[in-house]
Amino acid sequence: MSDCKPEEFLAATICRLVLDPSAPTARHVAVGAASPVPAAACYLAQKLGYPIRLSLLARTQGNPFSDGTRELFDLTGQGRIDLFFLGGGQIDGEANLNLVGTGEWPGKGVRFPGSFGSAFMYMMTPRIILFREEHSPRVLVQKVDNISANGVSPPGVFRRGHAQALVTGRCVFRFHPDRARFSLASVHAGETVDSIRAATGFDFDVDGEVPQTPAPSDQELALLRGAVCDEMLETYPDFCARVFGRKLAA
Amino acid sequence: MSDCKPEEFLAATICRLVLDPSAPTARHVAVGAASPVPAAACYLAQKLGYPIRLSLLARTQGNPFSDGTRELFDLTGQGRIDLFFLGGGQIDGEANLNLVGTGEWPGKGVRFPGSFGSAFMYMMTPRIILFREEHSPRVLVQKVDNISANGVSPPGVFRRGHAQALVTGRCVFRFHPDRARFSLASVHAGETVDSIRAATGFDFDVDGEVPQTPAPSDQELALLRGAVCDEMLETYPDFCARVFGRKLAA
Amino acid sequence: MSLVDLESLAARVPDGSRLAMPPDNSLPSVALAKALIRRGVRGLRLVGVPTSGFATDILVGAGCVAEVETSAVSLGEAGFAPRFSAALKAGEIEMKDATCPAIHTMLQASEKGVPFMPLRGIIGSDILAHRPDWRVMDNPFAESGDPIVLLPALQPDFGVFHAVMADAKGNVWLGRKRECATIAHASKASLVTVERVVEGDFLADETLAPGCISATYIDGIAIAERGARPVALLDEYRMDTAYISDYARMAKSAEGFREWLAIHVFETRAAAAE
Amino acid sequence: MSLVDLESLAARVPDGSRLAMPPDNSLPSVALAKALIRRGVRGLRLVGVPTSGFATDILVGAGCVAEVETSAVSLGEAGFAPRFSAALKAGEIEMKDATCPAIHTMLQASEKGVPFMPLRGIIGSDILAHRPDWRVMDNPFAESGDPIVLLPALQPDFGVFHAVMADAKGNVWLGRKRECATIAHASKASLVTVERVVEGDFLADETLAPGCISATYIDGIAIAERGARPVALLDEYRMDTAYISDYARMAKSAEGFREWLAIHVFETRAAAAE
Repeated sequence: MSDCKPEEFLAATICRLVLDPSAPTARHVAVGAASPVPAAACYLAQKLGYPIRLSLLARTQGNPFSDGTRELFDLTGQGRIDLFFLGGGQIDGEANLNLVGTGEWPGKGVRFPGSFGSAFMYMMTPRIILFREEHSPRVLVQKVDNISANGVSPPGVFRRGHAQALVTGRCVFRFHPDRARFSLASVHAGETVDSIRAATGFDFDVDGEVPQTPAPSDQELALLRGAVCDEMLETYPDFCARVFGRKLAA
Repeated sequence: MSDCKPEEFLAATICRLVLDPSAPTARHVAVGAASPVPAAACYLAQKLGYPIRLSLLARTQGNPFSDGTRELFDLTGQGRIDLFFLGGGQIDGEANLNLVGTGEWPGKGVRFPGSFGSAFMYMMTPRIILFREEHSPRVLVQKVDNISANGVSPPGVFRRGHAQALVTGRCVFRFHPDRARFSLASVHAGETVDSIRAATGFDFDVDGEVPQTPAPSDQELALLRGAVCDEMLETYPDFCARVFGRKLAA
Repeated sequence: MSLVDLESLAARVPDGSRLAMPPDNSLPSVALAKALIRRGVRGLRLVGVPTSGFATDILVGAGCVAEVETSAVSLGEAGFAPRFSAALKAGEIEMKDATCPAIHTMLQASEKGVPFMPLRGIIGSDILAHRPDWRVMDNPFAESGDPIVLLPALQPDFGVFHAVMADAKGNVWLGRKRECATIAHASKASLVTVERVVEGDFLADETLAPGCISATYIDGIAIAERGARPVALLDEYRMDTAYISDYARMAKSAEGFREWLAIHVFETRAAAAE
Repeated sequence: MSLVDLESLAARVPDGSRLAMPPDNSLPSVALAKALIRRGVRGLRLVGVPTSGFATDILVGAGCVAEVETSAVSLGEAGFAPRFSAALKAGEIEMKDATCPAIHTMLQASEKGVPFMPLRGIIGSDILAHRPDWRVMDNPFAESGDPIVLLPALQPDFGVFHAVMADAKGNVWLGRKRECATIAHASKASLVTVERVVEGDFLADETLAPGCISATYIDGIAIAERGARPVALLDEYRMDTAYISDYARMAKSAEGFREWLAIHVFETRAAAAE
């Protein structure tokens, strides 16, 4: 498995979270623009035989929606999207996301692009998987400078769900909305609890022995490089070229 | 003019109200389903050279809207519809309309089809022309049994306009929202103030000498039977056959 | 893609379901209404979007309906809806009168996942007085008092309509009749009849996509040729005015309606099964 | 049908106007944005529906913009929007951050002619804390406390977008990009560039009508071939990623951006006029 690319590893890891039998079934998953790894994870789940409906916002051709860019949010409002992916320029220990920028509002330090639909999607989707490949104290902070979308809500505020997990290039955290804290679920090969602590700006819980994140199986790798790549070639040509070494036929 | 049909007479009469220079200009007029006389009036205004945009809800083919049946109401909400036509199973002296039915709510006496969009359109359109060919104490009542749409609103209630006039088979009434009463504007040939009083269930004002409603001019009649009928043949074949004696070529 | 036969589609509708349907100037599934009569469904709560027509009248006449929520019930040029009027007078159905944009708005609230939406107008109409589920509040964005109606979200159990065609993925195409998209978005499930099923994926076709409703919202499809009849289907076929006039005449009496049912709802089926 | 040339269309936009525009995954009129730069418009208040992209960055860089209301500004794969970021840091523009469905909702309120609309979510986000024009109220339909955000209607002065084609009646067709229809419905006026003008009436064609915006909403049309470029136009042409990367590189500095402007906004025009 030494030739497994980080993106393949992360896609397989996310796929397992998507299929987590302890979580409510993900029948319809939406994947935002510029998210090839989550997209690969969902295609992998499909190719493993799970009947997941997948709506890729990045697709300009064969786009899944016919009611404009509003439809994803309406669909989510209706409760028809079971799982969505979010990231953040900063993510803190209470799972708050900052997509606006650092420093004073509205990002007088480093301005990030903006909140997109996060302030809505985070609260209206039953399950959210957070994904940010960079795992550093710069990104995973004790407290975000600005909250684009909040990790937990006070009682009485309508909210369908929370972060299920945070996947980074170093580990998988589980989120516990009851105590608004992450716990370390698994560390990727080469990492330890201490190396994770050193790379993480926020406090997190460690409950007993922390396992290593399993590598993709041969079947998973074969599917990623074959059937998953086939699906993604048109929408993510650069990603497919870089990760799977394949190009769209002219 | 003895061969002028009642529908032609009424269409020309309504056309003059549409073009009334004392009223705000009607740039966009909508005409509900099953309203061939108002439709003919609006086409006549167009053929007389006035640049009126006309949206006919009755058209199943070449329907003016592309956002479903909601679009007329949205368009009106936006303030883009200047003039609309309404009628009623009962109309009373305060210009209240009853399209629901007689007797106890919801029409335990005679049930009419229902209010359609009247409770919204009557308040959100700057100008409404009321049209009901039957002029009898049964239809023009002192007080409607049920209010589908109210003729006037208390101060503070958002309302863009009121009835401009009520056109019947016997006369034209003007409506005065300030005093919530009709006045007799003109009587059709053969009618008098007394004959109108006898046929009307509500009290109305008579200010001085009441003129006779002018008959259509030769030009108006020629346009109605020619260019207006051409426009209407497809949408109102029965009306065109009956009134103009013309049928759609097979 | 969940293609079933028409009778199986009707079998999915439990007694007491709330069904949203477009009227005769849109795309009602008259075929499914007839199948529901054959299945003997009871206690339906019909929502006319935004009004009701032929399909509602036959369902009411056949005793399938407990409640009608709509802005009008009419057979258009053929006049008042006879079985609806008779049932209303006899107290056999509950009537919830609305006004067209209010129906659209209540469905839009469900489409958007919000508990209510405001709408202008209506204040002063007796419709409001008879809708305890509608509220009036002061617009909080106005300087001074500005009463406005708030309408609750309406989520039908089933959206029911007829479309021109379905594709291999279970998407349906019905052109500009976008009220059917709102019905599908707002309803828990949608059951659709179509003229035909074709290959391909409408959503991958830039010309067809805008008039398409995604399979995401569609829970069952049955082929029913001329399934809107006697109502028109876009440019595919026109309204059969003779059929409707004939119905309006026969349905004036309960006996006439039963005769009509025997010929047009039950016999057709028997004949087709031979 | 109001067909004018591109520069005349730009001339209709007074300084200080509020303009609603779709981002790079929809149908921005980059051609009109460039014409607005050439016209030297100042003080624009841009609304990104629901986010902003290339056209916003060049308008900001050229000093045309006073305010940006949007949910994100990005060049997609080419990274952050360089002139927007620089102007924000320099305090040259006011920023009103929103979240995507809130932008849609504020336009839908205008589309519907209501003063506000509710939206779920947002409570707890700093976006809300920085939007004094947004309110939280208790859902009056709930049994117990249920706070919900109310968003005010947003009515832009102009909707600006690019469509595939216009017909002889002034209707425009842009397929499934229905956010542009909402923009047109919500705005006081809409200015549209198109690839071409064709005969006929899209609204009379059942296949084209669903992807059409009626001339009712369209106040000016100019032909601008490849008018969305470098952004994609449905299946007509793809995104020119090299052009955007080139821009992202040059626009890192104010000098580089001025050079880019000279070549791609002013020179093109001079060349075309020869």
